[in-house]
Amino acid sequence: MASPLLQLQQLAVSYKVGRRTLDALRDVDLSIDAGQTYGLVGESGSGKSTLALAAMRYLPANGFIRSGSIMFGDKDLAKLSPEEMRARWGRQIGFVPQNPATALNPSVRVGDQIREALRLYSRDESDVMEILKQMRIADPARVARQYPHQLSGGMQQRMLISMALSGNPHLLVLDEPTTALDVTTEAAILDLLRGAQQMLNTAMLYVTHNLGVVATLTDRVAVLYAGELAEDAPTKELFRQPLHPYTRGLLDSVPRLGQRKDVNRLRGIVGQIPALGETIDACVFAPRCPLAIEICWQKRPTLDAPTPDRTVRCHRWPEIMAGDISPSRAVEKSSQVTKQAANQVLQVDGLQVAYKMPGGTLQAVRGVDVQATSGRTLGVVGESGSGKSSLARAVIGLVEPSEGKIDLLGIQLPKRLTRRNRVVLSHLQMVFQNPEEALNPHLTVGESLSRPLITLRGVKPADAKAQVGELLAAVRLPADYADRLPSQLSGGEKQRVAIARAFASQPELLLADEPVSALDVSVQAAILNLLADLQIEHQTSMLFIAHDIAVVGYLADEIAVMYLGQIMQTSPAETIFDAPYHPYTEALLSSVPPPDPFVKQERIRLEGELPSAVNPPNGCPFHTRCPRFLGDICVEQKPPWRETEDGKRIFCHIPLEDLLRDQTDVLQFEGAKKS
Amino acid sequence: MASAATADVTKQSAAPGWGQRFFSLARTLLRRPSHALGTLISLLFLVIAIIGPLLAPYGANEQIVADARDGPSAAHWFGVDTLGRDVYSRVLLGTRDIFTLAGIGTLLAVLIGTSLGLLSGYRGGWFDELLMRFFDSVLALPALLLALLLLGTLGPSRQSVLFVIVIVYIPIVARVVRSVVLSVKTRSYIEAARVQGESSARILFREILPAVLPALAVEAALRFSYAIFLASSLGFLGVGVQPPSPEWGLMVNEARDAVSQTPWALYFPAAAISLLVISVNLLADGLKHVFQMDGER
Amino acid sequence: MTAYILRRLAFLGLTMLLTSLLIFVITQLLPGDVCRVILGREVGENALEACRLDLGLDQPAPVRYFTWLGDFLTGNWGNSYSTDAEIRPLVMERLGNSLMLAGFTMLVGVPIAIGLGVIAALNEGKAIDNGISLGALAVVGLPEFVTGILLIEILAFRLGLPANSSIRETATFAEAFPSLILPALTATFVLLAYVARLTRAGVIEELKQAYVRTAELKGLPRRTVIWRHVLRNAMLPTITVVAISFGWLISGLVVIENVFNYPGLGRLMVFAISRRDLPLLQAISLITVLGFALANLVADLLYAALNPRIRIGS
Amino acid sequence: MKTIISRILRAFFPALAVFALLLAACGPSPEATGPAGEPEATQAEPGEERQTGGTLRVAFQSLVQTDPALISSDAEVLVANAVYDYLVDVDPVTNEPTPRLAAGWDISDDGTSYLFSLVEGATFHDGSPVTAADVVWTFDRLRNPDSGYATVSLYENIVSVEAASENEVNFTLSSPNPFFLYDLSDNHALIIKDGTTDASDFNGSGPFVVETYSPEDRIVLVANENYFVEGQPALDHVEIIFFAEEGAMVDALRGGQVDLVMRMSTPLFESLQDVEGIETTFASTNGFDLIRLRSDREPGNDPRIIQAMKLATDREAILELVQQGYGSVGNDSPIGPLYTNYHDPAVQPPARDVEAARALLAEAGYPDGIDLTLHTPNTGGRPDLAAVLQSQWAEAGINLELSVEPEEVYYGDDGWLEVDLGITGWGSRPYPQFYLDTMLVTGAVWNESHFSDQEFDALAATAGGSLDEAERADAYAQIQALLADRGPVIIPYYFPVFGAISDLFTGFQLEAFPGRTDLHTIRLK
Repeated sequence: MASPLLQLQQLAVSYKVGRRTLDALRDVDLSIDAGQTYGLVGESGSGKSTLALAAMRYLPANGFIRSGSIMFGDKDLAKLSPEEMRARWGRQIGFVPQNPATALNPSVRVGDQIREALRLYSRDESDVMEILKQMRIADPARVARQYPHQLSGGMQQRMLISMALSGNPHLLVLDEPTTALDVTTEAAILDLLRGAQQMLNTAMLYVTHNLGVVATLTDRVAVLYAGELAEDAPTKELFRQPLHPYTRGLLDSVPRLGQRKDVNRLRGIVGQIPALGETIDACVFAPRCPLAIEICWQKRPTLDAPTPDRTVRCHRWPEIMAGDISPSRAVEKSSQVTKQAANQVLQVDGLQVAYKMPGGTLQAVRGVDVQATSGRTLGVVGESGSGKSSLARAVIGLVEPSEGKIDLLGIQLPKRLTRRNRVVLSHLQMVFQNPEEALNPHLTVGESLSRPLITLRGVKPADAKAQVGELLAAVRLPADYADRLPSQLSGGEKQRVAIARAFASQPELLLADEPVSALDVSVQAAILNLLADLQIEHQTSMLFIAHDIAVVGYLADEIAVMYLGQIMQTSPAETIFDAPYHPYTEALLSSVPPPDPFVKQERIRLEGELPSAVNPPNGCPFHTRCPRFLGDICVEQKPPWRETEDGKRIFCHIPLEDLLRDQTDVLQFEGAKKS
Repeated sequence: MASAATADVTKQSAAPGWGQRFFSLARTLLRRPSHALGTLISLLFLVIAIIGPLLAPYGANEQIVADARDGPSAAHWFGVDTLGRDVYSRVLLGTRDIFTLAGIGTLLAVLIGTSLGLLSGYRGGWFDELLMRFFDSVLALPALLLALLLLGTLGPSRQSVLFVIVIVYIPIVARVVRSVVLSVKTRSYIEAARVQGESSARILFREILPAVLPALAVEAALRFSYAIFLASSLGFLGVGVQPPSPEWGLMVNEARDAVSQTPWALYFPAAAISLLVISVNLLADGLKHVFQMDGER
Repeated sequence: MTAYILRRLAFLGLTMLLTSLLIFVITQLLPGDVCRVILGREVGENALEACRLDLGLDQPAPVRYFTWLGDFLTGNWGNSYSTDAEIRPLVMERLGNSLMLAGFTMLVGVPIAIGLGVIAALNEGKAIDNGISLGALAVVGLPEFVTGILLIEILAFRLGLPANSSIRETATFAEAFPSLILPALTATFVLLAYVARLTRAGVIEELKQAYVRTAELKGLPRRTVIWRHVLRNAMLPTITVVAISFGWLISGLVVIENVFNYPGLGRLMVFAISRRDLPLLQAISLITVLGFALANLVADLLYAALNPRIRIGS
Repeated sequence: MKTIISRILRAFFPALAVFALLLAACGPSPEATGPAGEPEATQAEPGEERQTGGTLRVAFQSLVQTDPALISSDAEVLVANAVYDYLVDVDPVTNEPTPRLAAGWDISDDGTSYLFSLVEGATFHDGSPVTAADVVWTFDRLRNPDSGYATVSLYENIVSVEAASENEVNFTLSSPNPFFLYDLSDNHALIIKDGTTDASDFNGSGPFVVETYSPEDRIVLVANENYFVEGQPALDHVEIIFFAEEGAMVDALRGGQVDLVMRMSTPLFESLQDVEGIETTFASTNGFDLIRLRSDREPGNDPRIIQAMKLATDREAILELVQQGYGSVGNDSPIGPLYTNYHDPAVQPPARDVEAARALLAEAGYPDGIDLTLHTPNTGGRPDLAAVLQSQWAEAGINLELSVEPEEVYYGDDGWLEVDLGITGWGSRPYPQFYLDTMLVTGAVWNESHFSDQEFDALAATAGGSLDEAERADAYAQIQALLADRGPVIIPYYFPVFGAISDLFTGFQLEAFPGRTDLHTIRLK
């Protein structure tokens, strides 16, 4: 076997913060072969970005390599001069960054930015068109003349990839390149990378937190935890039998497509990742590990090789490998309350939301009807720009709808928030997306929680304190958290407090706007379960908004798919993955990378860009990109609602029989894994 | 990753009290020598402003005929001016003048500007539009021009200078506050407060105001340093505080004719202005650092 | 872009209108009866009446405001009360002088300031940065009148540079040049510190941007990264800073012109105030404001022209 | 309604108006030093071009008025004196009236008729000759009661001005006036062309012609090639550059951007003492700053209050601090040592006695001291004087609050005539009578102290009307004694005026009223 392309040996990287030296990576061994696609997964704070940058010897000013080596070919990058590194960047190691919107120079045309690279690598500048065509850009000449802000996120990322590939590097380092993108765009980018990899035989170090991407793209995966390599294995082996409890925990945290809260609970991982510099001289995962035994707390495990091509850093891998113990956490028993008769809580009719903009009126929601019933969850799924958040904000009253009617418990709500009385306010509460913004950083948790008690429930301030304790307990937080400031809480804890606050007024309807999208998967699972439990307990109706169809599928009872301000399809959660679908749902499902390398997936890709909501298409809003475009009827006429036997409603001109004939289930599970 | 590396790594079990938070901020402020120096000198001047009369060996207008025009000596550290007044005493006593003018002026401007900025930013709509257009038109006048116009109307006096500082700085403070409010009011916790039916007053003062305070502290320090400048420039132009007040700008103006005779009477108050302005600027820099607003302009 | 320019122009017009109203109100509040000021206290009621009629003071304030504004816009600025001279040529000549001083200052000061700011930023935290930053801060603390007096003491009397900057109307720039040196130097000091500090902050901010990493990791030489990528973007806000400092210079020049007896708009303004010369004062104020506003407009347009995010909407 | 002139003057420059109106001619300046030499140097060869040339750059305040009838400030008078001619001038050295446009004069025995003959060859800048008609026009304009000019009251006793011939003018007075020739030399009495109503076109007959005038910046004069005095002016160009501040003027002088500065503060004058290339000069004057207390109402209607103030004042210290010793100590009367014929050095106000002052105050009903506001304009040494008084009087229990106002505001709003306690600056005058008539006699125009004393009024009338020199001198002596004893004013000092000129020039003779300094006698060395 030829020597690896990149080999990290006992690599340790630290940051200097003030007078302290904080270890970001410890003793990382890793090697990538030429042409290999290597996935690097981990939650935030695991050190994966540091590893990506260290592999290129490009660390922030306060970061430095403490020990170990970075062998690239026969050179140790850790020992090269800045000039020698500069000569390798671009030519031998390419880089694709995380956020394409800020990674391009905003005041230089993208074509010029690529040409600059070509010139540097002594290539012909006219290759630009060729390169852009390889990126499957329809009109390369026009795109090359544009500035970054004129391009969509997907196009921007294409530019960065073409730039990174223009030097024909042996290794491409990608740092979460699709995290900021919508799934349909992500799918296209992943296709591109696959194609480029095959054509150029470039090795890739692909850093991501998304197990789905890893499962579908990579040959081999390394799992990083708290700066240490937990496990490293060929992708399929890792998914088939993870040897490290952390890997197992990660896999158990991610809802698989079709997984449901009431059938198969997500397990998640308790606790949280240690902060930088907080590591113990033992197994770093011991505090969260369901299998931790005495030795785990005393001795740091060594990096062992159970088989020639995988490594793991765990004391108990032999037992796990042998199947003697299961690293899966025991499932919390959900508090099953007998289901009461569902009565309708929310009825939205013909809702329209528009925002005045300098260039015209942005029509965010264009006539949406939805219903929500007590004790049940309506999931709304859609990509950015679909209007799903505006829908929630209009219902709660944070934006005033321009048209439409919102009834709560059969009573029409005033559109303006200030016109709604306390009773209405207490019936409607919301959990927001960003836990960092969810709580006022200047108020203690107790203060934040006592406010709705006082304002909406009329609790006397003196009595509020006791009830705050109950609220905290309900979201599984200790009572002494009441005295903490938000800065002393982790993201998941903040979101728990936000949920407690929303439930404080005992609302009839809870709106949850992407409540878990900013959280790490291990935390996400716990929050989703918490929401499910509280809902059952209070028989609250919930409007759950998310971009992740797997998450929605897990939590919701009904699912509405939105596109460009309109609902394309509604269906019971159980049947969302079964044909027939609305063509958009079909494309969406075929774009989501399943966190399971054994799943086979139809490949349907959307062409073109999302139309502007200022000037949305007539007829069917999806007609400009629809892979099953029928013809003029789609352009000219609003589609009818078609109802299927399994309870779906599909907003499409294509007759159901045609859909049933042409569509098969997008996801095919190997064996009978579908639960 | 760099941001992760600088993240707060200490998680305490209970919320620190205000006193504790103040001391932790103060520690950060004093960590860099330049910030510490600026803070300490500013504080020193503040102390002098308060207890100056106790320290000054002579009165502000006390004339020692025999020593008139004497240079710095043990008896008169900063020398004596042409009217036989002890420059050291005058500089000490003038500190109070500057602090009452620039300090109280800034304080009032900050109070009023903050209220207007909060209201304008939070309410939005026609009120915001109207106020901002009005402030735009005020800010279209360079500060000194506006000051001169107003002083022409009001006549030169201590109160006029105070008024001018307040008027000139209200729009600036209000704008800073408003911009912070605009960025804060869309945060989830404010929206959460709204959907919980909190009153506007509580949202403004309990929820938004704390977020404005860091920017306000920095802005107040900067405004203070500019106010010192403005007050002393007006004094220098002879349209500000009137003699025989020991206001530093006025002292420079008065000593200007006699610069070759009694240069100390000019250079000491000039140095005092510079020292105070530089110190306050350093303090502002330090505050920016403390509140992690380093990159902002 | 056209829409942008039109919007900016409309905005400028609105601001100017409001500001002119403000100036009008303030000047109308100046103490004393204008006619008393012109004619003195011993004049009879008849003469006062005639004077008021003549000046249109019998009209209600809004009418007077619009008359005044209309006259101003049509170039009829009237005569100064105190010198009886025609205001427009007087103000225009002084404006020219002030602009010459401001322009010269910016020509010299801005490139140096930007240079220092960039050097400091690129060496952030090092000795050279600390030196520049501290030096800038020290200069920030010096009021213009102190700098001016010091420069006169040090340079004028020792090196023989003109301490008085009175220049002849007919003087060419070459003739006027020596007189400009000291006031321009004084103004430069102030400007230098201000612009250098802001440039430094801008460049440091820009250096943190993700696209810089992209450029570096392309393997571009450091020089190219700085010039083609960092400075190109860092200079955008600097343009605004420079324009703002132009307005700021107008303020600063009042003091400097008085220290150096430079026949500019600022000196004329102090003169007009001390003489209660309302029409002159109004004209100067409006012109100053207009200049200030135009500088800001130019900066905005330049910023927009250089910044594709504004020039070409997405 | 009095005079337009004083309206306008006082509206804009009240202090200067006071300064100027009180001045009819130059005060005597026996102590004057400087490179005066022979100002009348006329070595020019007959019929030849003037052999000297050069440009003199003068730093001065800016002009406001250019019509001779309206001028008041030093700068305005300086320009007018260079562009126009007086009929009669006053010799700066002897303080005697001397001819200018008048070649000579005859006075009738009863002192009511004056016949002037005009010099040969004098022409206006437009080329027309100066005739008797121009003189008649000039004085009729100045004394026209409808004009409102400041000179109307001055020339009240002129019955008629008539042209006796082309070259002769006759003035007829209603009563004898011992100071009439001085009155004719009043700052405003510059001869303008017959028919001129708006004298802003600078069409004088004087030694210099206005080349360009840019308001608030400078005025450029060129030599009048046809000036009737041979060899004058000696300079080719005079450029008067306007400054707002004296400090800037002196900076410019030191920096070589101007050649002549004629009004500066004492510290500035001191700063020029050892500067190479600059010659300094000063002239004693009868100008003074006075502190006056209104005597017609509380608390000044009790004479013990002003007495206490006099006792609390240390005049020597004031002269030392405010004037740095330049000038002379005042004796509370406007008749200063410059009027050698009239000043009585024996008259002295009471020496400083703080205890006596306290006792007087207590007697007057202020045992714990008295609180007063002292109003002062913000110009000259007056704020300094106020500051020093505040400190001195505090020891005697007179606690002053200072109100320093811009000169324009203080004099403009008539505040100076209204307030109880104020400081006023009075300019130097060639003879003392006007101080009495305008400041102190009952009902005088600027009787700021509202003083009314029959004995004083009688003495003042005697001094102003008598043609008998001895009788006048006696009356003035009594007046000084009276004022030192019970006058409503404190005059702590008489100030000098200062001048400085580049040593490239000679022939500079600084006048007590600096504006009356002749530029046409200055020449390059």
